[in-house]
Amino acid sequence: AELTIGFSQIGSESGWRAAETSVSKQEAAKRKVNLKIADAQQKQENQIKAIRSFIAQNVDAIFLAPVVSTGWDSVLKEAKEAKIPVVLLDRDIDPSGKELYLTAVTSDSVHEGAVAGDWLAKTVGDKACNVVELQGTVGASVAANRKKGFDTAVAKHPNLKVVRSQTGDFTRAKGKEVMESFIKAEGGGKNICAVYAHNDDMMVGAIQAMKEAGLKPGKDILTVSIDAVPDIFKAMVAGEANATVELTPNMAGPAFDVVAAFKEKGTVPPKWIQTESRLLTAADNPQKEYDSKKGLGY
Amino acid sequence: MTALLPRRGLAQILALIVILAVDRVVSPQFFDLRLQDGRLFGSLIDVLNRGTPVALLSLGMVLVIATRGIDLSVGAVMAICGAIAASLADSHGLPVVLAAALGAGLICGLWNGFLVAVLGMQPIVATLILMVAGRGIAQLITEGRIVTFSSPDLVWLGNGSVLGLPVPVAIALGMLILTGAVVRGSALGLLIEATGGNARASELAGVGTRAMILSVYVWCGVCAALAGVIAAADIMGADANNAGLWLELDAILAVVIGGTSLFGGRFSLVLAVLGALIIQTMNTGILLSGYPPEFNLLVKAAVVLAVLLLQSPKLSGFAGIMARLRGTKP
Amino acid sequence: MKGLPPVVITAFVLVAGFALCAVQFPNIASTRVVGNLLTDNAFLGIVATGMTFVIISGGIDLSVGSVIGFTTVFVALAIERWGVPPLVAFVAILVLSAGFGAAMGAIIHVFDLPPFIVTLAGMFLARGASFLLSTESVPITAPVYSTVSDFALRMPGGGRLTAVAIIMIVIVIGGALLLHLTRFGANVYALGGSRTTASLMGVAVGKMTVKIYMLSSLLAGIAGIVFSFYTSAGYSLSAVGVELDTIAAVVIGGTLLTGGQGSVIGTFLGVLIQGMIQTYINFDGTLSSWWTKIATGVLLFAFIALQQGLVALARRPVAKRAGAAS
Amino acid sequence: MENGLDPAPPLLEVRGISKSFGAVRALQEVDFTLRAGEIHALLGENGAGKSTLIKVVTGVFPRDAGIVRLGGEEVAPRSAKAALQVGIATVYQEVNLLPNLSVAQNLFLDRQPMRFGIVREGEMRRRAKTLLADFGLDIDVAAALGNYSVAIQHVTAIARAVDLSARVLILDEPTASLDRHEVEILFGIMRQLAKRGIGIVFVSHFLDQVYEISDRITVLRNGRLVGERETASLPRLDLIRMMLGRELAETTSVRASEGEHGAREVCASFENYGKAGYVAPFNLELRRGEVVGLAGLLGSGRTETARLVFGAERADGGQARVEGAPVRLQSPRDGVRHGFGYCPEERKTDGIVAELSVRENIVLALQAKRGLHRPLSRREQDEIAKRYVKMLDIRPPDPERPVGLLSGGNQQKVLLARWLATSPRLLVLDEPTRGIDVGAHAEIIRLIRELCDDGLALLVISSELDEIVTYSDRVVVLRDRAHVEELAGEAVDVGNILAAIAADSVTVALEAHT
Ligand SMILES: Nc1ncnc2c1ncn2[C@@H]1O[C@H](COP(=O)(O)OP(=O)(O)OP(=O)(O)O)[C@@H](O)[C@H]1O
Ligand SMILES: Nc1ncnc2c1ncn2[C@@H]1O[C@H](COP(=O)(O)OP(=O)(O)OP(=O)(O)O)[C@@H](O)[C@H]1O
Ligand SMILES: [Mg+2]
Ligand SMILES: [Mg+2]
Repeated sequence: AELTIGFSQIGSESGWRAAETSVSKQEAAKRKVNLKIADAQQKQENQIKAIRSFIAQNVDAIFLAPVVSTGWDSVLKEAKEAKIPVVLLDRDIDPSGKELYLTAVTSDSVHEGAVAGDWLAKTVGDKACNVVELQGTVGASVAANRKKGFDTAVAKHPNLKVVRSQTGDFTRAKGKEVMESFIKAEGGGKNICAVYAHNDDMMVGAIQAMKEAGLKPGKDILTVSIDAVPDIFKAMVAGEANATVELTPNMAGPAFDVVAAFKEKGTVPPKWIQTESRLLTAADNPQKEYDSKKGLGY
Repeated sequence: MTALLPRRGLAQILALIVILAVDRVVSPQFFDLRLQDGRLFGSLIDVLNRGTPVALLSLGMVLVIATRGIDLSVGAVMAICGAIAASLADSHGLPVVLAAALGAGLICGLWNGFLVAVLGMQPIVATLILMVAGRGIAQLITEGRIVTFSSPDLVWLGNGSVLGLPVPVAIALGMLILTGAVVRGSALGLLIEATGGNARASELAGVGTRAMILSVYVWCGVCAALAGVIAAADIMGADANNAGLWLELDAILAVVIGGTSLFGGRFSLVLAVLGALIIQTMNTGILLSGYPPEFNLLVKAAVVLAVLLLQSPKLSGFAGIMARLRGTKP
Repeated sequence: MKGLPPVVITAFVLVAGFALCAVQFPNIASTRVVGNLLTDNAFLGIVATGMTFVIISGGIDLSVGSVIGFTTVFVALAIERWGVPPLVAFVAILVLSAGFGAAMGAIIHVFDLPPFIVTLAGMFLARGASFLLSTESVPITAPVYSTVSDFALRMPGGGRLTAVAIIMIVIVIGGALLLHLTRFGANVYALGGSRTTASLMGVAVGKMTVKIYMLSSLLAGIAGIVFSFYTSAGYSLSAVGVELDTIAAVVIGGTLLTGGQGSVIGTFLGVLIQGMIQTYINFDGTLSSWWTKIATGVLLFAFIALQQGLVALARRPVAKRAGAAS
Repeated sequence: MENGLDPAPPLLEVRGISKSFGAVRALQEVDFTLRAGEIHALLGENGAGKSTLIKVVTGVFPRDAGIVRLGGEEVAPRSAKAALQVGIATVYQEVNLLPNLSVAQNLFLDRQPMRFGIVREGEMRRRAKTLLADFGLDIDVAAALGNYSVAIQHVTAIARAVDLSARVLILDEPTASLDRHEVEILFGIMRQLAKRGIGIVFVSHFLDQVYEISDRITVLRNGRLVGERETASLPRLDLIRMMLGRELAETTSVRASEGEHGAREVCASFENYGKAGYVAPFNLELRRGEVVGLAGLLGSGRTETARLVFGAERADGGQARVEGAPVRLQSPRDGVRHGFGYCPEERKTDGIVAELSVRENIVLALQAKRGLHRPLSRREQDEIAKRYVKMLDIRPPDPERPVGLLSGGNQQKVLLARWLATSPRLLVLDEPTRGIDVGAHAEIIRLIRELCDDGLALLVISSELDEIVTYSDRVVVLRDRAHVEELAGEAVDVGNILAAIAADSVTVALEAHT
């Protein structure tokens, strides 16, 4: 029978998120799944409400992209009582809730940060290098994890030093504004050797700021960021960006397969299906990446 | 001495100076300016440039507040108009793009004005409707993506420069002068102040209070549209999800710091813009300071309170100093 | 004889809306959904009760969302990290939040500053303070929490009347009694009528202002505790933007933002109307992020317009008879 | 205490009170003495400082200097509440109650009967009813006060203060919006209270009332004490001289002579004009150079007639004509466009824009009439403002002062100036002399006459029949929201008007409009 799946999506705060939503729809259409998406507008309380109403509608499975890692126990218990399997997408929840969901299809955001850090360390070599960091939204777990991963990776290299770190709220405009002030504060940018941004959007803004200050991003200042949205490849093609770590928007696809298998054959999947965090640099044919991504709804 | 000092606005100017001084302390190169590719470059220019959207919003907002209203939808209107501009930028000329974006802002303003002036809804809920739905409309236009463009004309609006000044700053200055000319050059200013001061009495004196209210919301919409276009031009893309997010609060804050009462009546355009600059000077200072971002909001709260206390009629000490400077007894 | 009071009309609008939704999605007409409505909006109902007092007195409190956020973080840290017994943590945070409200009220009164801005600064302050405490979300594992969040009265038809829902209902009723039956309540309306006049009539305006903001923050603190029950966690970004939902609920409930008029029951209905709009959108489930926003706005408009139209209709014959009524 | 011979100190003793607002010295070393059981009139021109004195004594304004003794003991209340607590109850000028609360709540605000922390609503209503019954009011006390006319609101305010007054009762222009009947009731109650030993301060611009009720008089001028006298031994002309500091030209009947009457052309006319449930259809002709007075009890529909004529309220039937041509009056703007002007009776809520300056308030209607695109230059505004400040003797003569800071009487003059500046063809004045001092009163009446001579048509509402008779060429009498009689020429006298008002009902109770 046709499956009905409820998907409690966080909202639409970035291009990546929009892509995840639209890829989920495409994947659902491919598999003839009836996907109900409830958009939570960034609020946990809305997500809880949405899950409750999915339960009330007796859907076959619930996908949850949790806005925050805690606070799901009671609502997921309700889902469990109603015998509705839950799959986490994109973000994990607190370990205490392990029993309450079927599986999590996520990337490891600490690992993402580490990949970015390792790339930078490798690229810079032994040179002393002052790094500035554009953080994500204060309080967002992804931001904290990407910071943590990066920090751990560069901690092994004393020549790398994060000299400034400020939030750019994951947005282009703030990324640009913050980068402008970093440049001013660091001797017109001369003291900066690399920028690390928690997402590509902020980096795209930062690249503009560097250009306007007469600097050459990608050459004078190295860039590394995370997500792999199409626009960062455009910048790579132009030689203005160096590296990005991919976060695939296709988390629903594997999740659909897992649910289908579970429903039909009772196959219990592993607790964590980790998506790959690919490092993509200017050497990886950015034009091709750009072309393949631009239709995905970013 | 007395003639040199403005009757109002001393507190604001003083606040700005103090914050500038603090900025200089946290960032020694704060006042450095140099010419870079034919445009001025430095933190002060950043303050002006980054302050532009809120300054533009506050130009419309101050008029709305003068009529005892409030417009929560300006952030959403920014997003809508930025999205429209970005989607048209690469296929149409700048005049068409601007006309479409500003036209959309005008329609948004008309809608708000209609709800408030004609249906008699309370401004805060009336504009809350567009605040919620408007961002949805903007996202509908961009389908949640960041719509980028490369039209050099539009990009120039965000990143170009005239006479060394960034174009946005020039536009904001132009709008300030234009708004000032329209409002103070005609009877609009007086009639708006009368409407805000006492709508019933003004109506009985023959003032078309509805038309006044409608027109201020329309103007507010247009200002927001312009701010939206500039914000989009700045990052060469329309980010419907985040453009103008929470800027309505900054705009209201700017107006109040500029000394206009939320209960309507007397207003000052220049001081509202000064309010926007005070906020941005503080924001830029925070970014330059190098403190961890967890402190941003605390600093903001402290500064806002301090600036307001400076203006409080009850702080007789300061009021006394101001009065003495002006040569009158407190 | 008076015309239909606005509260009755709001109630009618709610019931009519519910019926319409139920026609489209029969599942909605169940005690389960009603129970969810109460549970999910419990914290909103509690803050909105406090906000009603503030708005009737002619003020506004933008800090409530941040106070909720701060409360959840504080409670979580106190219980999980500092080893404070939950009850003590609750008392501490309630004292803290009441003090915070009192301070805002005092600043508003003493320095004669607009509440909008003072509480905006309060909003920054409380949110900033919760960032300082912890930027990551802290799960709460104390046994009280699972007891409370598992507690529920079964309603016929499978619905659950949860503990948080019960707390909300008690607070709404208590708030209504306080507002409508006590001297304090009468003074709240008096302040909303005119601060100067109230003061000339002998109302201690300063004390009242302090108490009103204290009440609002206190209820925001309780809402924060309820929110922490609801999510079993503390998180510095929780309840962002709740102040606007709250204000909308209060206003939909028929309270005038200019002060002087309104009721707690109306606010409660306003909360439910907002909850219903969301339930409807969730049941529909085909809406993208943007259509969700647009639909929320359109439904908000529809409800308010319908309500205003009905109120105007109900008023008309009265106005005719009375002529002089303003 | 300084007088060792007098054993009982005066009830209220005010010594050397001074108060300045910025540069304005509102009170300078004023003394005032109130004895127990007396009714003491506090008199003076508009802006003399009466209300300020009251507010300083009751702690609403902090004082710059001076002391207040109550029963020989020094008191320094810092708020109205504190004054109440030491036994001083006050009705401040302008209605100072809360329109959004019920009548009962207004009467018992902050002192409601309680049980277990809960207001005893029923008990409170019962007490409110008894309290108001003393004033001859039988209204629904559960309804919001704002539903009632100003008069009822004022009576409620007085009733509250009377009920609160333990030792001193201060009434600042309590009779300004009352008619005779209610004034009688109020005076009766004041006498009773005085008999019980309560001291009463009474402010009024109606000298008749002052002579009728007061025992002693204190006069202020320009913030200074002029003197204190026994009422009985102070001739009226002397009193006026004390208040004004000069003689007052006597104004008797200034009505135009009968002969011109027929010749006057009709400037505006209303046929079968009315609005259901508001005011019954009426016919009214207003002619150039003629004053038509509207007389009637409170709530008889005078204000309603005025609002219809001006266009502030839409008629649902009938035809209005201006200079013979049919016009539609849908809004005040229409009225203004056709050259009408309207000074509303409630100047605080419907008249002034408190925050704006005298200049801006004066030019407001003219500017609205000219439209947005033809702004008055600052010079023109200054000229207009200066002209009217001088012509109407607005004090202080500072056009840049916010109107809200002017005394009540001066605010009224600003309103008048606002409409005169538009050179109207028809001016509707609703209680134009309410709260205006004798000097200004005479001037306004003279002005009304002058305007008339210049060809203006006037429709004037006043509760003072003497005044109406003084200037009206015709008087329309209203009762129960209908025009019942029109008197012209010789027939215009107080007796005829009273007869028409009272025609069939013996007791016209004040109607409650809920
Ligand atoms: N709050 C205030 N701020 C500044 N000036 C004031 C204030 N209140 C009163 N004044 C000024 O003080 C003077 C005295 O005013 P006051 O109201 O006491 O007069 P009054 O005798 O009561 O007049 P009226 O008979 O018109 O009521 C006036 O010049 C007035 O403009
Ligand atoms: N539609 C209206 N809008 C606002 N105020 C109104 C309206 N109609 C009447 N009023 C006010 O309500 C009050 C009640 O008027 P009332 O019925 O006492 O008539 P009146 O004969 O004019 O009495 P008064 O002697 O007080 O002038 C008036 O002061 C009037 O200004
Ligand atoms: Mg007075
Ligand atoms: Mg009247």
